[in-house]
Amino acid sequence: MKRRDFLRIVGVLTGSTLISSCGSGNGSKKFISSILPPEEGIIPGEAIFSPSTCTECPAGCGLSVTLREGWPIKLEGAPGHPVNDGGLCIRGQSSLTRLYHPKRIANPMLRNGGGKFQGISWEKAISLVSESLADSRGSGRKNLYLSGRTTGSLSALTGMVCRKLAVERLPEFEVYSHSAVKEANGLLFGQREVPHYRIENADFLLTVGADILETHISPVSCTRKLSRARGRGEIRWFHVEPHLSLTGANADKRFAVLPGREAVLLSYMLRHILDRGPRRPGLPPEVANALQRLSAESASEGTGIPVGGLQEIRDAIANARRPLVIAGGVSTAHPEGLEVAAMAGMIQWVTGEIPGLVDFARGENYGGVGTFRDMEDLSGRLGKGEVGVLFLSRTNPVFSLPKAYSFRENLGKAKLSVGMGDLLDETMQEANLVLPLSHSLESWGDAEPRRGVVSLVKPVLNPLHDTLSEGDILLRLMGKGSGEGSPTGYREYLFDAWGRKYGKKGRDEFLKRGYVEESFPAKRVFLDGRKAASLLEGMKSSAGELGRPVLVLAPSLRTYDGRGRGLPLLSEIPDPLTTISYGRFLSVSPGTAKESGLKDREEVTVSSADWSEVLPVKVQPGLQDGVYQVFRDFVASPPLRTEKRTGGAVEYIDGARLVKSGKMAAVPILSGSSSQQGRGLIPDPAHKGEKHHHGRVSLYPEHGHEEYRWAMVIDLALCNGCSACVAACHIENNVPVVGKKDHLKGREMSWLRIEPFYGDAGDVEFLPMLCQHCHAAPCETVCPVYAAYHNPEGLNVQVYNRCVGTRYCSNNCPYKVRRFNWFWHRWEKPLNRMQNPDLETRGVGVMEKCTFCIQRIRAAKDRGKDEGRKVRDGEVTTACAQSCPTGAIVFGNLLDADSRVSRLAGSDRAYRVFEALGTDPSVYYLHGKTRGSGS
Amino acid sequence: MERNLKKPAILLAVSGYFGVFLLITVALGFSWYRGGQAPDQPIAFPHTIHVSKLSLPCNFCHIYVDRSRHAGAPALETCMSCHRAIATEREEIRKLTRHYEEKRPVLWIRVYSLPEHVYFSHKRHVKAGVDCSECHGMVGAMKKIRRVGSLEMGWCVSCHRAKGAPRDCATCHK
Amino acid sequence: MAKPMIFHEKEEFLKTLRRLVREGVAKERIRVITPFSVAEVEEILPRMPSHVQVFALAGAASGTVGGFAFTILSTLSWPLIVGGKPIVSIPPFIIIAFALTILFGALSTFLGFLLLSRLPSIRRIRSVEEYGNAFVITVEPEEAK
Amino acid sequence: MAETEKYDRADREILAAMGKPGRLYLLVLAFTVTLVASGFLCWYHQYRVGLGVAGYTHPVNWAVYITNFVFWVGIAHSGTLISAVLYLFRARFRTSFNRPAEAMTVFALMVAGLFPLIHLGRPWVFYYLFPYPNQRQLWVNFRSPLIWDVFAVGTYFTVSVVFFYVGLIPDLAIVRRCKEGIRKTIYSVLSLGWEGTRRQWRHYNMLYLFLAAFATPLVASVHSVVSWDFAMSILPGWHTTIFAPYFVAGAIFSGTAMVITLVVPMRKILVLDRYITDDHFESIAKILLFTSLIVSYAYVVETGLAWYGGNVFEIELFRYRAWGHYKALFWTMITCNSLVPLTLFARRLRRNIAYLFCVSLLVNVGMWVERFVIIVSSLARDFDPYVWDTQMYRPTFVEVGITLGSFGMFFTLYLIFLKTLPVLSITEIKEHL
Repeated sequence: MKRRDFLRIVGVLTGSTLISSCGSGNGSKKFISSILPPEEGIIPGEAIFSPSTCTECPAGCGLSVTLREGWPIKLEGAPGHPVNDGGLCIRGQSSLTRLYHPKRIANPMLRNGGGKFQGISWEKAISLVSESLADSRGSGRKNLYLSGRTTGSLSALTGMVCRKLAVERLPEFEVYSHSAVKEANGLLFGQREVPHYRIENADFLLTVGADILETHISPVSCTRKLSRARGRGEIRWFHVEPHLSLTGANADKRFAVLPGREAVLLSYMLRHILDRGPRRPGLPPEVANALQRLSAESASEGTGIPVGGLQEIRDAIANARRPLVIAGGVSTAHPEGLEVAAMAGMIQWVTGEIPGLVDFARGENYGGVGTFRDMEDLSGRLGKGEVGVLFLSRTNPVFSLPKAYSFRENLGKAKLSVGMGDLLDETMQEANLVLPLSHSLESWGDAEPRRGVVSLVKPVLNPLHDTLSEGDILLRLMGKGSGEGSPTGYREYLFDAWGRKYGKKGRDEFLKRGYVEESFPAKRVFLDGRKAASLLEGMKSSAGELGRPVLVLAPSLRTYDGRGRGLPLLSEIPDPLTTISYGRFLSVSPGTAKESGLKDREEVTVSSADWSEVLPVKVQPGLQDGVYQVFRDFVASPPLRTEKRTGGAVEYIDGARLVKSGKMAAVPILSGSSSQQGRGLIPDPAHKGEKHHHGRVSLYPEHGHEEYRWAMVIDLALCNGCSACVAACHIENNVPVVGKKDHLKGREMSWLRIEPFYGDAGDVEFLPMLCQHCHAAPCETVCPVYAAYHNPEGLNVQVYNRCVGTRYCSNNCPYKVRRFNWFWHRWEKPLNRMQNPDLETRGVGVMEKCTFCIQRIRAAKDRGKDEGRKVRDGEVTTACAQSCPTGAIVFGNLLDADSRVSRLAGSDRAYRVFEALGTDPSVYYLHGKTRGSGS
Repeated sequence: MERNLKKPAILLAVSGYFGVFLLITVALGFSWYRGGQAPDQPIAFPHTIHVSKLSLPCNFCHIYVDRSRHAGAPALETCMSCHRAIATEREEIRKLTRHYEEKRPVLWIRVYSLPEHVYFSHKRHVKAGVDCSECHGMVGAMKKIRRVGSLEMGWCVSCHRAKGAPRDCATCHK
Repeated sequence: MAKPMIFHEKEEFLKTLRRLVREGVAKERIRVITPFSVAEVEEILPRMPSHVQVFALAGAASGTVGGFAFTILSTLSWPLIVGGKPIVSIPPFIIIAFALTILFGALSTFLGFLLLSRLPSIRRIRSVEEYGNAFVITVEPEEAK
Repeated sequence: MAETEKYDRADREILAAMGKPGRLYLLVLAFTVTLVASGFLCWYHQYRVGLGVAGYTHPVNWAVYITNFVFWVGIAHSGTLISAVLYLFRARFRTSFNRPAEAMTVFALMVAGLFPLIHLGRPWVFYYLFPYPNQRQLWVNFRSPLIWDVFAVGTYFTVSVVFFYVGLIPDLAIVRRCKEGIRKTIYSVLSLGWEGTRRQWRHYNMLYLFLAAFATPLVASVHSVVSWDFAMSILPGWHTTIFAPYFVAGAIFSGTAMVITLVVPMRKILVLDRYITDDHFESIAKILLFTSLIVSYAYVVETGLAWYGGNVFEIELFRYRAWGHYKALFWTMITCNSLVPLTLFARRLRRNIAYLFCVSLLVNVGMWVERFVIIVSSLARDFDPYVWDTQMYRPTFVEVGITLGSFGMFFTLYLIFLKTLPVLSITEIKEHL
């Protein structure tokens, strides 16, 4: 009944109660007449879509929010959006679970004498803050404002408010601040900015440590552009990194470089490019001379990449017409990081691809973002006790900063620390006053992730709790502080800001479309030869060497820098490389494992000079010896040094030692085998030529389909295992999150899983496995009650309400894609709001599985019927296909000869898994190109 | 004497055994009967007058019946459009007016409700030319709305059989 | 009715029985009760064999037919394709038909037995003259027939 | 002495079993009943919370419950074998075993029948499994081996009960004679007023013959159908043509073992040595030995098929069975079912009742383990390596409790049988006295 009450309220406002009235769902016993007829276009039981912007990471992808009965139930990438153009990553998909998170902070809280939090009203909170602002101004203490990366109107507003209230606005804090790249570009071109890389225009891409598919700047955007280019076969892509990242695993070729030695590699490349004869505009002589001359052997010596590999990269760059080099990630986060970034910059300069591929005009807006050194300073100032009020908005330094900074301790020395956020993370727990922020789906705003790209943040529902948007808080503070009383809300502020910027008409367009894209003239930049030369001089005496074995802290696909740790769905979905879902782990190379006799799940104590952690081990094929790897979010306040020149953190712990603890940890490794056992789930590229369509011999007459036969094609060459589809499926289909205990028993519920299969060379290919909707399905025959059957449209349907739970279907499914409800799965309130009313939530004892999003098919056919036509190709697609950033998944009607699906299914790359079993699946795979790993 | 103790014991056992079944049957019958009953609505809305006397078409109030899976309940605005003027002195109409003025939605008591796992679309049925009365009975003749169909699966299926409508499970099962 | 002759030895009982037959006592008038089935009795007083097998046959046949009819009709009443197999797929139906054949066969044989041997008989359940393990011959008087 | 007295003596001695229960009997009964009760509690817990309380580790979706089902159905078989098949073969020693064997059949089936329902995810809709006209206008899927089970086991149970009862009728008449009061009434009703007239005997013999004839194919068919639960699937390790004969042999093997396990103590306690002689035991031991050989042969064949067939899935599976998570169980199975029975080639051991008893116990264990290994290990290693079980399946207290409960139920029923019905078929014994 709770929901009813809410609806009554909203109903009064918008009349959207009518949507829920007479809802056949949840067998409700009440039937509501609202007061006013709803606005035009709102039809009960029909989904409504609203534009917004994802705020899970700084990338700022455009969203299209699906609303049902007044509730957001699904996020999808906004098609045509300049950043993500329809794609959305695993973190973005999970953003809904943040909105509906049961542990969201519901109201402002003040720490009382006992150190416990207790709720207070917003009025109290605001006045408390402005009072303490005032008297710390009086007592000569400084008031500081620290936040995560802030762009667009909010940035402007923050600036204004800080000026008005004499609050010092600190550089924003991001763990991944790309400081080395900014420094290098500042040095070489006088542009302290992260440029926008036009991957789509390059014909050769060399990424050095930059995990462009996971967290680097704008992963979805990169993934989309890259996979479009690869789809057209126009680009070759090499990747160089010291550890093993999902990005590396997906490159055409991956080279493992010794930690911290990327600069050597790049200088060798640069030298070679220069020697290959003049490219415009060339290098100033002093730079050219400063550049050291390396033989292939010594370069290979220095980088650990075999000579052959070096030459391969070298020639690839030299022969490419439009080569692009992107350095970043862990490769720029070590003592020589600046050089690495600078070298990359110079290669870009020499190959003349500025501004063609490297666009400073529309930089990625990292100007306001500070470094670890800034935070070190802040910690120092806190320690000196010169800080009055400290605002900490959307940032978690206590977790991310090295212990050495002793930020946690010093934070206490501030007169008043004001934490702003949605979940009670480490920093919030340290704060004196906690101000809960509304989720982006509950508040107005905009973001400018890239210069000239403004994306709309638009509320789709009233705040679930007593929360405010950061803008509103600031405005209220200003109102109190400047004594002019609380001004209009942030919404009004934004509206006239936009009005001023785009004009009335432009604003409405913006509100409807969800984004605007301004065009700029390309920006010419020039290389500062002197600085470049001196940098190279310094490099001769290279101090980049890291004492091995070294522990690399890698960015996490699932939680970015750890900000996603709170979201249950992100722990439920396994890490694609290790298939570990819940808990932390340390990746070690097979070599290391062998020599020190380590097995999966074995606990070790990993320690450096003044630090140690106990972690279970996962043997990671493809990882080079002498390198251990953990995800950034597994280690709280890791012992990281600050790099002198860039101020960035060194994301390496050198001289790491492992000591067996002798215990085994319960780690849910979902994969039963990291190799295919020669079973050809992904056919060996060696016999790619072979025809994979076995003629099927059957004792029975074939059964046909009249109008539709729904089918799916998955291009394994494009799939990069990013697991966005898995998250999308979870949310679209109300797939429950079951937790670690059941994962250990292999009882995960996900309808769609990413199966990584490793080759002997440590190369990996990903196989998305879902119900194959077989034409002759083994699961159907054995069901005693027809709960599983083959419907006239070629779907393998599971009738939940008929299922008695013999589990025979699952036993007989060669793909093991059927999931059984071992328990009653409940959605902790308010997560139940997220449920898609087009599906029933399955009770205990019922078998469930992928339905090809039958509810979407149903809707499409309904539309079709209304217009008296068949469903058009591309009109209906599954949730997984929709959110896939690479566009690897295509869904459609196999009977329609010129649908994309039937064209692709006919291609000679197409095959089906276990075709020899004669199950005749409706899911076709296009098998991948060979991805060798160079090392 | 053992005998004459056993006899009644057996008798009791037997009668108890059958008694239980009798009770269950009675209970079921009663509940079924209740199910068929017409509940008292917050506002005693007479379909008799609106449908028979005024012969308003169903979709005059249930505006979504041919546009959405839900027929939809009329917004009070719709009722008031007439009842601002008509029969304002009647008690029920006063109730209505109060609801309207206090902006309190009317919570009607559901007579037809389908379980969660069923997908049903009014639109499809209406567009297929199924007359409302085929499922909802002669609403015009009901002072209080009474459920006529059992709404059990068999009830739907027999009609689908008769009309040659699709009998693919996925048509109705979510 | 005539007084029963009671024997404690099988041989003696059989001798008497033979004698009676030789004396030309109508077989119908001789009533025999034995503690267990005695094969010789049948030889001495031959009779056409029991009709139980008729019931057996009828039952079994109806089982087979019923089995096939049931499976085929019920699958046709709501045709659903499973595992790409035809709606009427005989091989599995054979198994059902077989099971029903045995079931009906056995049951109807049993019923046949009850019918033919007049069981259960309320009168004898109430009271029956017990002869223990003795062999009994009763010769019913002529007029009994 | 007069023949009749011999008969009376037989009556006395055999019916002696039905006398007042002694302390030992009551203790054992109490124990078995508690087992049943605790088993029921476990089941109720599972019913409320969900099947997850059992130890299933996907992809191992079937485990102990199905094992028990197959095990108990198997036990049932030898009952029919002894009473029906041996009847048709006119095997003399049959008479001393058939009654307990038939009782065992009926009880085993009563227990077995519960497990398909216990293992359901939604036991409250078990009736979906039965084809009866319903308002949903839905029928069952006759292509599913599980429905074949419903029919096969259902038929088997009904026929066995009839067979058992028919065999009892003349004996019940004898019991009726020796009882007084309400008991007399009950037994007279049960005996349908049997007299032993010529007409009755004639039809009776005919009926018995036909029932035997009907029951005999069941011996083969029922367990074949059960085996098809597995053989009809496409799972490596299950999908084999030899399963039907293999399972039937296994069933008779385990059943015979169970008969020995039951009859040895029964004969000892109820002093029935005159009616159940060592010769009888020897001949039944021969059946045990014979079936054991068949079963062992099946082991060899299925492994051979996997190896010679060169099917990667099969090969990996059988490697896994012998050396994987469940190797201990696999080798137990080999020892109990193939090696130990070989000793019965020695005549002395065959006639050594105590030894025979121990062997029978081992065989019971071995056969239960066999079913477990077949079911669980095959599930744990199928086609897609990704879903290979990451850790071993272990039954939880719920599964253990319910399993013990099933044994409890079986023995409870058997104990009640001892006290309420004649434990040997008296009339038949008299024929051969």
